[in-house]
Amino acid sequence: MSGSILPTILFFLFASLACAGAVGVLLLQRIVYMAGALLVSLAGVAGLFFIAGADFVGLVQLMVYVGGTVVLLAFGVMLTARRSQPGWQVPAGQWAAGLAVGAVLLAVLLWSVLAVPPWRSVWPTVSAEGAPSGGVATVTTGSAYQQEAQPGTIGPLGWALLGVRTDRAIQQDSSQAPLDSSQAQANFSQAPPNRFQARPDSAQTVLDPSQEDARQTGRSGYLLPFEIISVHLVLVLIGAAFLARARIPFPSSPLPAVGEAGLTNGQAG
Amino acid sequence: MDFRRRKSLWNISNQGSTRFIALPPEEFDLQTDEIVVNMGPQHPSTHGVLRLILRTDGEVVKQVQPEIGYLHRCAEKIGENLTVRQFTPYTDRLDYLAAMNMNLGWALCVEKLLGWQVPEKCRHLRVLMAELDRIASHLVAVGTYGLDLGSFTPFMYCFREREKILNLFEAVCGARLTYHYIVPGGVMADLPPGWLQECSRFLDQFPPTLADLHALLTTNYIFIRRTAGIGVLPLQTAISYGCTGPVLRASGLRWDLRRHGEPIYTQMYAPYDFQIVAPQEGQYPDDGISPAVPDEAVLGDCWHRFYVRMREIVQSVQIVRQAIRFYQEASGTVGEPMKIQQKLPVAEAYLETESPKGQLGFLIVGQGTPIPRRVRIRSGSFCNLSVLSELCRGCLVADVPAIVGSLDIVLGEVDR
Amino acid sequence: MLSWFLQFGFPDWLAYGAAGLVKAILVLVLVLFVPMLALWMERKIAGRIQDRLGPTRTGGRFGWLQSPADGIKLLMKEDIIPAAADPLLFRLAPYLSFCAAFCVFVVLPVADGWAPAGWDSALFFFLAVAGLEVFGVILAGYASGSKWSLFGAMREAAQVVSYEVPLGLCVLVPVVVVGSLDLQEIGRMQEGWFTGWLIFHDPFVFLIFWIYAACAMAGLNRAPFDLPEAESELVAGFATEYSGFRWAVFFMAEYAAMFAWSGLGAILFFGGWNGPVPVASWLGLVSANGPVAGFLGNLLGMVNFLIKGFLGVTVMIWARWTLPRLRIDQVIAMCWKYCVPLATLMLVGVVLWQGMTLEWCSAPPADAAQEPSSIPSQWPGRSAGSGKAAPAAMWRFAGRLCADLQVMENKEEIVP
Amino acid sequence: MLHPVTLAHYLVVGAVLFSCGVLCMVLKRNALGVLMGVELALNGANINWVALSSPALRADPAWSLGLDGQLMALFVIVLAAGEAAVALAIALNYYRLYLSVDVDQASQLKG
Repeated sequence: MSGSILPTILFFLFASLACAGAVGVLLLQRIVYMAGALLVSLAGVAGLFFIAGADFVGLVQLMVYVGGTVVLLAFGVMLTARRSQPGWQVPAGQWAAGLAVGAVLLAVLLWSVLAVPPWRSVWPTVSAEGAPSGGVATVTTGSAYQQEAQPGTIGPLGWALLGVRTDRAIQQDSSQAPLDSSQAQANFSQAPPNRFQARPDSAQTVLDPSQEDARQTGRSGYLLPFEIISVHLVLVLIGAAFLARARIPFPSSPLPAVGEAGLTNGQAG
Repeated sequence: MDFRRRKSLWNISNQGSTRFIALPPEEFDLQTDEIVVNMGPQHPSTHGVLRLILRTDGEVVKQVQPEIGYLHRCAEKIGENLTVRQFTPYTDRLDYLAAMNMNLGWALCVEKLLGWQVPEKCRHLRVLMAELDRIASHLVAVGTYGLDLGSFTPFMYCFREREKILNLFEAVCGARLTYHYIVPGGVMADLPPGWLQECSRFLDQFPPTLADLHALLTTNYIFIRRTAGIGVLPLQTAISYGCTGPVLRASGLRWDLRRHGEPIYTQMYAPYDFQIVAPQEGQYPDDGISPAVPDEAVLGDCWHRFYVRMREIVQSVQIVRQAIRFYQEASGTVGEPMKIQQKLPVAEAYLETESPKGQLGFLIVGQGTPIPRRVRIRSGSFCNLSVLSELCRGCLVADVPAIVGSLDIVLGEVDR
Repeated sequence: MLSWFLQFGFPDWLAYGAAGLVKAILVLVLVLFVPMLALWMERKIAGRIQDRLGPTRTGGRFGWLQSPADGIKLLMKEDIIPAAADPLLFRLAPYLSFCAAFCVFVVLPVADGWAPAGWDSALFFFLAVAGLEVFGVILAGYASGSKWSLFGAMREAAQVVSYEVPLGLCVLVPVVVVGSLDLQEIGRMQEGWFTGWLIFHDPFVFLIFWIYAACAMAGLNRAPFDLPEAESELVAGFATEYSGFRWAVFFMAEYAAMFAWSGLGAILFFGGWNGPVPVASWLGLVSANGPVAGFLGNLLGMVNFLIKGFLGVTVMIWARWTLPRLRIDQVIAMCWKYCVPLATLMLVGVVLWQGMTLEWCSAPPADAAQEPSSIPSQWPGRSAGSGKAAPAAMWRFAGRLCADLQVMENKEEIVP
Repeated sequence: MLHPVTLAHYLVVGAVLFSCGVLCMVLKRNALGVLMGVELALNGANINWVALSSPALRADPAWSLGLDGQLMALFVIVLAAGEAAVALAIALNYYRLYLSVDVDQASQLKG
């Protein structure tokens, strides 16, 4: 399984979609095409989420972002795009300056990404069927895309939003498993020692169960943020509706005469 | 092209230009850009080649301006170049959905000018035909109104029944649309044998269809919500715009030329027993088949205009039943069609009759020759259409077909 | 299928690809077959409703070749792209719409285990992908370069985005009962007699089904909610400028989506592939009796599922040819003022119902020390319950919920 | 270097999206274009969250964010939806006032 090329193919497919869409949003001039490119990019990101094992987040991305937010944007485009086109060119100087700054930004980001060797290396993974049973956990190198074996993230996410962290319990089990086998050690030792390895709760530290529980009380889930965000969304809903229906008089616009109305019919853009 | 527009009768601006009047903005609506959009002349629900210029803000219609004339065929001018007898088939083409009524109005006007009186049997036969055609016309109005609101099936039911009426007409005069049957001086031919039995059979099996229509449209909740309180036409406005027919009666005025018209017309209907369908304080007298008025309905709205037509169908069925009896009881002939070269006196006559769409008026100015000097047609659809921009102000785009359909215009009569 | 490919020693990416291709072709056949049959049904049912026969000649007695004939006709038509249209987006839009309609079939199980992708979040995938169909319509409306299309697209955007909210709430109600988003799991829960179907589970599920039906029709833009293509208002809405094959693609997407949503309704409320009477288990057609029996049982289940899906389609057709169309403000108001609050109420109600009927609420609290034994091994809360320093109440809560979900999975508690 | 996908792959994609988003915010004059830039940048950040929490990319419990990352991504998505709604309302109001969504014209508050 470790040599499977399929996740890699899919990754590059979705990654290229996401990046091409993003660049398209940046470079395209017509706002409708920009919306289309954004759609492609967000759908690609959803695909990336799927192959990273975050199926629920990917679906939320599809549903809320692609099916909701971009539709909203398209709605806005249709409402406002009628006379926004002419004379909107950003000067070439601004383009050049912007792209230069953007290139620098990208370079900094890439440097910071690639400067951390563990991020570039393949991580030791615990096969999912072995660990919770308390048996011998098999540690394999290489990325493990074992969708069938993974239990799915919906349940744990739901528990987490209710304030119960079930995933931490699993990981507690797995941390008790003999993870610090020689192979894993070897793998870790490949990475140069840096401050990341100095974390107190690194994998080599076998924790006392009671101590683990005490730690879990500190991060026992996301009930409060969930509630805050719910209230926040209600406020946003009300606020957006209020803003959109505010009583601002429409300026008297130069409308075509009836004669011209007949001639301009059929041209929506 | 531009010249024609500037000369348009439908220049509704108060400043003498064809620009739209600046209206105060609606305060509580999502305002965005305003679009000027053409509804028609090729549009499914403008009932022909009517063109409506809508100024909309999203779904809200700020202003409607009807543009007419796409079906203008110089009917009046043709009438000034033909003898009155020769012009009779042209009246078929005015309101082609109620051609018998058009024939009748023209024939009566010519007879009024000439001072003729047709035999009693002919009068009853004319009433029979006119009321059958009123049923047919109202069936089209009702069915297409359902279609305007997105309900297709009542349309098929209405046309199924209308086909039966057209079959009857075809048996009488050989035509299914432009009959040229009622002519000055009488009718073209007496009824074929067995026709009255066929007609009675139709009248017997017809009322269940009305019950279906009431179930599918009149009392349907969606239909009520789409029509009740929409396009409310106050009585004063209706009168000042010259609205007539069901449109006027739905606003609450009990006014029907079959009872309130000139003697030459009312004497035809004098023996008949029927109600003038108009709501009195929002209620109608019981006619045995029509349902009660819903609470949402407002006097003069689209629902009442539709409902008045539905009830007039019932009344017309009643009249036709009586007409069959009177026709059988009457003796004598059915009249003699006038000669083509019949000379007209140097006089003028104007007569309005109650056509299904509204009051239809003909003016004939004779000049001593068979060809009149002037023919003028007062069309009910035309006057009813004039109130459209008043009704549509501030409504939604979806209400425009609902209001146009409730006015029940026929472009042949509007444009003449 | 995947393992079948893998046993020949294909590299896994090839095996995945081949298995996916085979499944995609099977789904495509279904997606192409369903609109054909639904279209034929629509014609026949509409004909019968309207006192007509519908197609009778093409392909023999029942006109069953009418849909392929239509398809061939549409393929042969000239491909027209208006000059004002945006050519790229105009071409892209129908395929986008069709892709979304196609993708929802990926998670729709037609029988036990017969889903192209059995996923534990299948229902959520269905909702998410079905929501993408709106994009094709919006793009079509915008790219057509016609104001009517733009109107249709804006209506579609407003309507579909609004109705996703009550639809999401509606499907949550059966999910609360079952405790799984996996459509196959939901179907398996309803085995046996029809009394085990979720719609008969409790009053809230029963009531929510009707809201689901209304919202699904609104989300599908089917009459009486077909505002984006309201032919009497917007000519043809977003499809005004489309003709020929592209229009056919939109059409297929619409019918495929109709079937998908009624199929989802069948799974969520009417037992999915389980018939009203457990015939398959009487005949021994279960997978426990060997692969052939399992295959035959699944075949029977697929027939069940298709019948249920097409029954839903029939109801939609029936509604379309009976009811008038609503207005856009009424559609949106219905969503936000009635469907969303009612669905929320039902959701709260079903949660309370589940709580009351589950034993962990009524039973006295068990000893904390014994608790871990009652928690199923695969539920992750198991190990944490032993910790004395843990927030005991929360773990007990979680553990009991786990236990009860497990009980429900064993189907001992499904019928109260 | 390309074959097994590592965390860095994801982070590079996130960086590209983020940079494009920031550039969109800077370079677009259309308010809706700016809004799209914001969405892109948020998505870039989301990719990082998800990648750092992915069991496939970082399976060991101490180094992975676990569900925390996915939850943060969820919150970001949901808040972005709200943000888009409000921003769109503002843009529409702005369009109503100026008949344009050119952000360069929105200079009334300039000192």
